[in-house]
Amino acid sequence: MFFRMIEKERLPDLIRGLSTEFEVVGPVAKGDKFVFAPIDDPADMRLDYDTTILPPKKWFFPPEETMMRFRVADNEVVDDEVYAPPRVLFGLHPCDINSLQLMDNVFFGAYIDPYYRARRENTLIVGLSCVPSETCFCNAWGTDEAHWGFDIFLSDVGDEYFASIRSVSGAELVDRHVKTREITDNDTRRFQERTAAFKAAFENHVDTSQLPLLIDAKFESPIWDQLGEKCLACGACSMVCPTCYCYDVHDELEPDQTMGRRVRTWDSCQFKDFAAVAHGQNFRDSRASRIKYRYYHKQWGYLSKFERVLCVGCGRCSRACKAGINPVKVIEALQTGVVS
Amino acid sequence: MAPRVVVLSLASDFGCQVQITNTEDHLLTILGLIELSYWQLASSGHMPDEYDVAIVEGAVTTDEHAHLLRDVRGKAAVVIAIGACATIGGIPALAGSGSLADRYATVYGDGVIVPAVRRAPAPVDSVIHVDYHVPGCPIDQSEFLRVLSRVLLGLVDHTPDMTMCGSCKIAENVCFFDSGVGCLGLVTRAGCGAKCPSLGRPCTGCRGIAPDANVVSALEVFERAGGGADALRSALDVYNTASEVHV
Amino acid sequence: MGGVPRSTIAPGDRTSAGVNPYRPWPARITSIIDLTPQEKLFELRLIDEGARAAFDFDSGQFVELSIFGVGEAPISISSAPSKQGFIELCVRNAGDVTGALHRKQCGDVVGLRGPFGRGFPFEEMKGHDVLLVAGGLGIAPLKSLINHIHDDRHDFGNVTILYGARSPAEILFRYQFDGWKHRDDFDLILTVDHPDDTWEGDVGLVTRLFDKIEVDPANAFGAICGPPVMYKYVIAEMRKKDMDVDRIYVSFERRMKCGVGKCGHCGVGHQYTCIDGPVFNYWEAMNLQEAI
Amino acid sequence: MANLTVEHVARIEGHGNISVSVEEGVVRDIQMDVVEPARFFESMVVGRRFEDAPLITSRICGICSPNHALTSIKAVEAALGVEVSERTRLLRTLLVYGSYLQNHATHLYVFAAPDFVGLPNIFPLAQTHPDVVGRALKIKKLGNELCNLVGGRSVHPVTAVVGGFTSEPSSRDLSAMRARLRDIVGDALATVDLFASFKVPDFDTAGEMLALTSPTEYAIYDGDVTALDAGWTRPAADYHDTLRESIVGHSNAKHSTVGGRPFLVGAVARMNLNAQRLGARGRDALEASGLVLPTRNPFHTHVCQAVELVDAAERCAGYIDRLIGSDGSSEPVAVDVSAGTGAGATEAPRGTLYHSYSIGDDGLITKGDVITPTAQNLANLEADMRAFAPTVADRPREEFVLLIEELVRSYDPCLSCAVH
Ligand SMILES: Cc1cc2nc3c(=O)[nH]c(=O)nc-3n(C[C@H](O)[C@H](O)[C@H](O)COP(=O)(O)OP(=O)(O)OC[C@H]3O[C@@H](n4cnc5c(N)ncnc54)[C@H](O)[C@@H]3O)c2cc1C
Ligand code: SF4
Ligand code: SF4
Ligand code: SF4
Repeated sequence: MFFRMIEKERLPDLIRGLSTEFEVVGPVAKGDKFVFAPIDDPADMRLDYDTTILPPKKWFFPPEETMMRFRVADNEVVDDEVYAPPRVLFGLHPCDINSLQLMDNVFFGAYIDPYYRARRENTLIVGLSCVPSETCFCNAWGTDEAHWGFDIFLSDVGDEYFASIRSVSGAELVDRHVKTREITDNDTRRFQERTAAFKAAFENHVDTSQLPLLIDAKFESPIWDQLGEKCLACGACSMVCPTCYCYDVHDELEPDQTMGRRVRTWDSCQFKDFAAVAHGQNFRDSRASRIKYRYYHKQWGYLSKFERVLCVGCGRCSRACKAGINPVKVIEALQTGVVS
Repeated sequence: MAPRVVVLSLASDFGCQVQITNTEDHLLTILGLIELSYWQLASSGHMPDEYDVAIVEGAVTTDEHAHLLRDVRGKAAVVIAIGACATIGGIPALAGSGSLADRYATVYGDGVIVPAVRRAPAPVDSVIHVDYHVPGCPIDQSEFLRVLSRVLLGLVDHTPDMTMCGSCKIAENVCFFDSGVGCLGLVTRAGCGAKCPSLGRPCTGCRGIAPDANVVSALEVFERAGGGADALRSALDVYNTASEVHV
Repeated sequence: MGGVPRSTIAPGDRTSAGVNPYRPWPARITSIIDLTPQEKLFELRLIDEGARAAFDFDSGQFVELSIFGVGEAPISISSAPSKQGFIELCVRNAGDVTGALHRKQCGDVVGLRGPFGRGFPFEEMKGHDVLLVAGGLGIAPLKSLINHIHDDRHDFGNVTILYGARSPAEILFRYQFDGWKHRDDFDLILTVDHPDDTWEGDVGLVTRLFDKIEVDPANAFGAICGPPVMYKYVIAEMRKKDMDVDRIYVSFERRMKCGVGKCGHCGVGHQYTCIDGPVFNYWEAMNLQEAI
Repeated sequence: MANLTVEHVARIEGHGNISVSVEEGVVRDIQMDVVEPARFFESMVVGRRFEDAPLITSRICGICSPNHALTSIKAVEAALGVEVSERTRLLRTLLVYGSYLQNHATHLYVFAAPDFVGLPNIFPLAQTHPDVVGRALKIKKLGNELCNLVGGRSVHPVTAVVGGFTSEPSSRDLSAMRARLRDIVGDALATVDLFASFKVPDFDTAGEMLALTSPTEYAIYDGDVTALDAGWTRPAADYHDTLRESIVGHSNAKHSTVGGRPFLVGAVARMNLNAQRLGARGRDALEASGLVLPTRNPFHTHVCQAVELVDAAERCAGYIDRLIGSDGSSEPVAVDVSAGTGAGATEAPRGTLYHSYSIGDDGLITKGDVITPTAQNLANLEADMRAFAPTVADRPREEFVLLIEELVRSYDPCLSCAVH
């Protein structure tokens, strides 16, 4: 990795430069919230955003995507190519950068998902430092820092960005499109100060000690029933979660019924039919069992395979859940036995 | 052999039938897959004695409607209910609360006698078994085409059972509750892609209460941030008067 | 995905980067046998010769059967790995895909992906006694194992098969089992819940049959497949016979959309049925919350 | 000929029967029985919040729902004293025109055209005259898409609410729409040619004709009511004083009269009263059609609707110019709730539509009233049937029935609207 300083005023140069080679996607305002959207004008980019409604996963694993097109008559695939335009995701916070690595474990792994892979390989990531909001708790998982998984990372140190450059492409792009200078000792000191201030700014301090064991041990706890009573079973938490990857697959025929497409769409383990099988059997019929499964899988199921918890503390689910259920509360309930 | 299809309407505004004609790009293709035996809105001709598929729009508001439906059920292998009126009672059912005589008086003046055949408005499946449902007020063309495709393939009805908020998130809408406005998406059956919230308007519940909805918890949410529990109850009346809500 | 010529890679290839694991391989239905009103036995052959030659599986593994326009369903392979060039699927008409398959005819083309998952530990079982317990459609994957053992019979000790069905008419593969009734290298006991006039065999739950059998706990492997409610009771019987928890194997059915560990539907406890199972040993299963 | 009934007249919106009573070979009476059961919209809105009125009453009719929604909104706004922006008015006008394009195309090609070519429906024409069917679907689709663009949905628009719009189309989408509107003018002109070429019965109605008029434009979204024969012009809001509604035994729909006379609303009335305010292309089309105004022939509805298609396409492109050129807002304006009563009127594709409401201090509706174009037309339609039937009574029974049906269809009636 190497480092450069970029004057804030010059950042639009970089964005404009990237736009000549890539589709640039960054945070823009939607009402009083933010979303990641293609950027036409660098001025639209809201680098002061707290978090977005949907995480960046939609740029790799869209809410709905055609896996293949087929012909009914002979049951043949006519096309399963993935179109993945060269793209830059600009302004990702550390939690989101980390979330993509958790997704990678799933979509690469034993069988490689060609759709996810094509987009992942064609997308550069430009990270951006942030300020914790009242829903953030990435500090609990160590996902408040991104050490890899980006091409360029911009840390805001006042009138300049302290840019960490991870990849060859990142280095070339910085060289090509924006004026930079070498870092000095003073710059690294400013960087350290920023980091310390950031860490000190968290309101949430979640005790995650022995959480995987705790959640396994408390499988029969009444807290799950209490949470199940509140849960709206709407699946909003899963949709907004940068680390939720479950999907459904269905076929859709064109009106003439001769050709069609196999489509995958985001799904949620909070939906009642998620674990239903034929003959009326449903392995997770109750809301309580489903909400329990969501946490069980995130805190222990995934961890049992990849040694990481499947949550980056981005707080999106806390914002999305109208019933007021969120990991901070659930972890607290696991520890105290009381749902607040 | 192409299935013989009839299109019928009970108490409705014909909007869902209009939506079928609004599949312009595909209308002729669809008509090529079926044998259209009766469609009063679009074609002259009489209701035939034999047919395979009956598409029914509208709520049941008279005994004649009920008789017609029983007759249809006896003849058709497949019955498809389209639209809020047919699937949940919809807006016609809003007239189901209170006294019919008063409503006659309001509309026609005092002294008008309620015809004996009138009944409280109700969805089609309150009278006969319905094989496929296309909810919504009006129906969405592409959903109708999907259901029709399932009918032609002999697949089972597959109306989504979850509520709207998941798809609303996918549409990246700012939730109405965040600004203290109630939205029925919390309890309404998904499948429209959260059409109304995406257009800046809270969901009005035209697809009916989702089987998986947690109405009790939704009431609390309305109490906290959506204009009170009564706002939920009153909003639900618009389309869902004929539905039993377990609160 | 483009790039790799399709016939040089096996359908179940996990590693080749050019393979789209979701893309079904066309397979022709070469025979259909009506077993019961709800179940049919389909013989399928992959159309691509290279793929057919490379198709290799273990008993207990499954394929994703694909009918475009309808969808996919995970189905256990019923034939034995020792029989090459085709596979058999014993399928109950339970909904969309299975229903559409039931409407297909000999010569029609469907799609296959797989084989997927972890099957029974055939090699480990060698040299041991094997006790196989099936309930209803659970015989489908076990039949693959039974036939495989049959083809390698001298490598195994005592082989006992307990199979319970609802009624005599619902006994699957009866033509084969009737033929085996009098063999002395297989102990086969059939039971039904609802006997008819012709039924001379046992009546009642499959667990009842445990009184009739001898098990050498030091030597025996168990394999169970059936409806979810069955496992607890059968395992209890096996434990009564002192069989080792890690020599009892169970095969689970869960909802699945991908078969390759991504879609999340088949989660059972902290594992996925599709890649970690569907066959688990009982020690693993005991550690899977909500599994049994 | 004996008494006869035609049950569930085809290719009209809603359920209605025609009954003809014949005595000694002479047509004695002829009635339009509207069998559509009452749906009580006027009573359903009572007790509900004013915002719900457009949502609920737009379900009176799925064919011209944008009109019901907007008329209801206008009535609520009148009751509460809400003033909307110019931009909102422009968008609303576009929405009405979207409904015109789709309704007229449907009425002309799907409902009426089969009569002229002797077919039960339009679909067989897809094989023999693909250009005609293609044109029909193209115009209809553009109408729907204009509604989708502005209203979010063509049947029961979503975005139009009391005070403004909850969401607006982007300029990019608007200019794409403008290009397509310009492109459709040719198809609309071809429609005028086609319907001008069809021979229609020579028949004049005796009824009065009413339509909204405005000094500045071909009145669609707003205007006063003008009577062609009587010559007066009155505020639309006074419709209670102008129109008399009465209940008739054989029909679930009420009948209306003006000054004791039945009257006609719809394209013929509009054209008679507004032709001088057609746009350039519309005027050319009217001239090319050979139609001489004023006309009293209800069968001329078709040509008048076709001319309106041309005018709509041209006019909408102009409205879009204005929208793109100005930067006002259509965001719903804040509403101060205080008790009031108000009425609204628009020209629906089938004629003038009125809504009125009384609203209490609590924002709840205490009274609602709706008069639909078809309800206004029914009395005149029956009078026309009575006058027309004897002139064709000598025809073979089937032809006789068809001609009566054609007269009914020329009114483009919407019976479920009429019984609301
Ligand atoms: C590892 C494995 C092996 C199996 N082996 C066999 C076999 O050998 N023979 C056999 O007949 N069946 C087998 N099944 C069950 C079979 O997969 C289901 O019956 C089938 O998926 C139903 O699909 P469908 O499209 O026909 O029904 P659908 O119309 O999709 O569904 C009918 C019902 O099944 C549920 N369902 C949907 N998808 C699945 C799914 N993927 N898995 C389970 N239930 C689902 C639905 O909730 C619904 O209630 C196996 C299942 C698994 C997981
Ligand atoms: S579980 Fe919640 S906090 Fe954790 S990553 Fe998902 S959305 Fe963010
Ligand atoms: S706006 Fe409505 S549908 Fe959307 S998330 Fe909020 S409650 Fe759900
Ligand atoms: S958002 Fe609600 S009201 Fe709107 S279409 Fe969907 S279900 Fe109907």
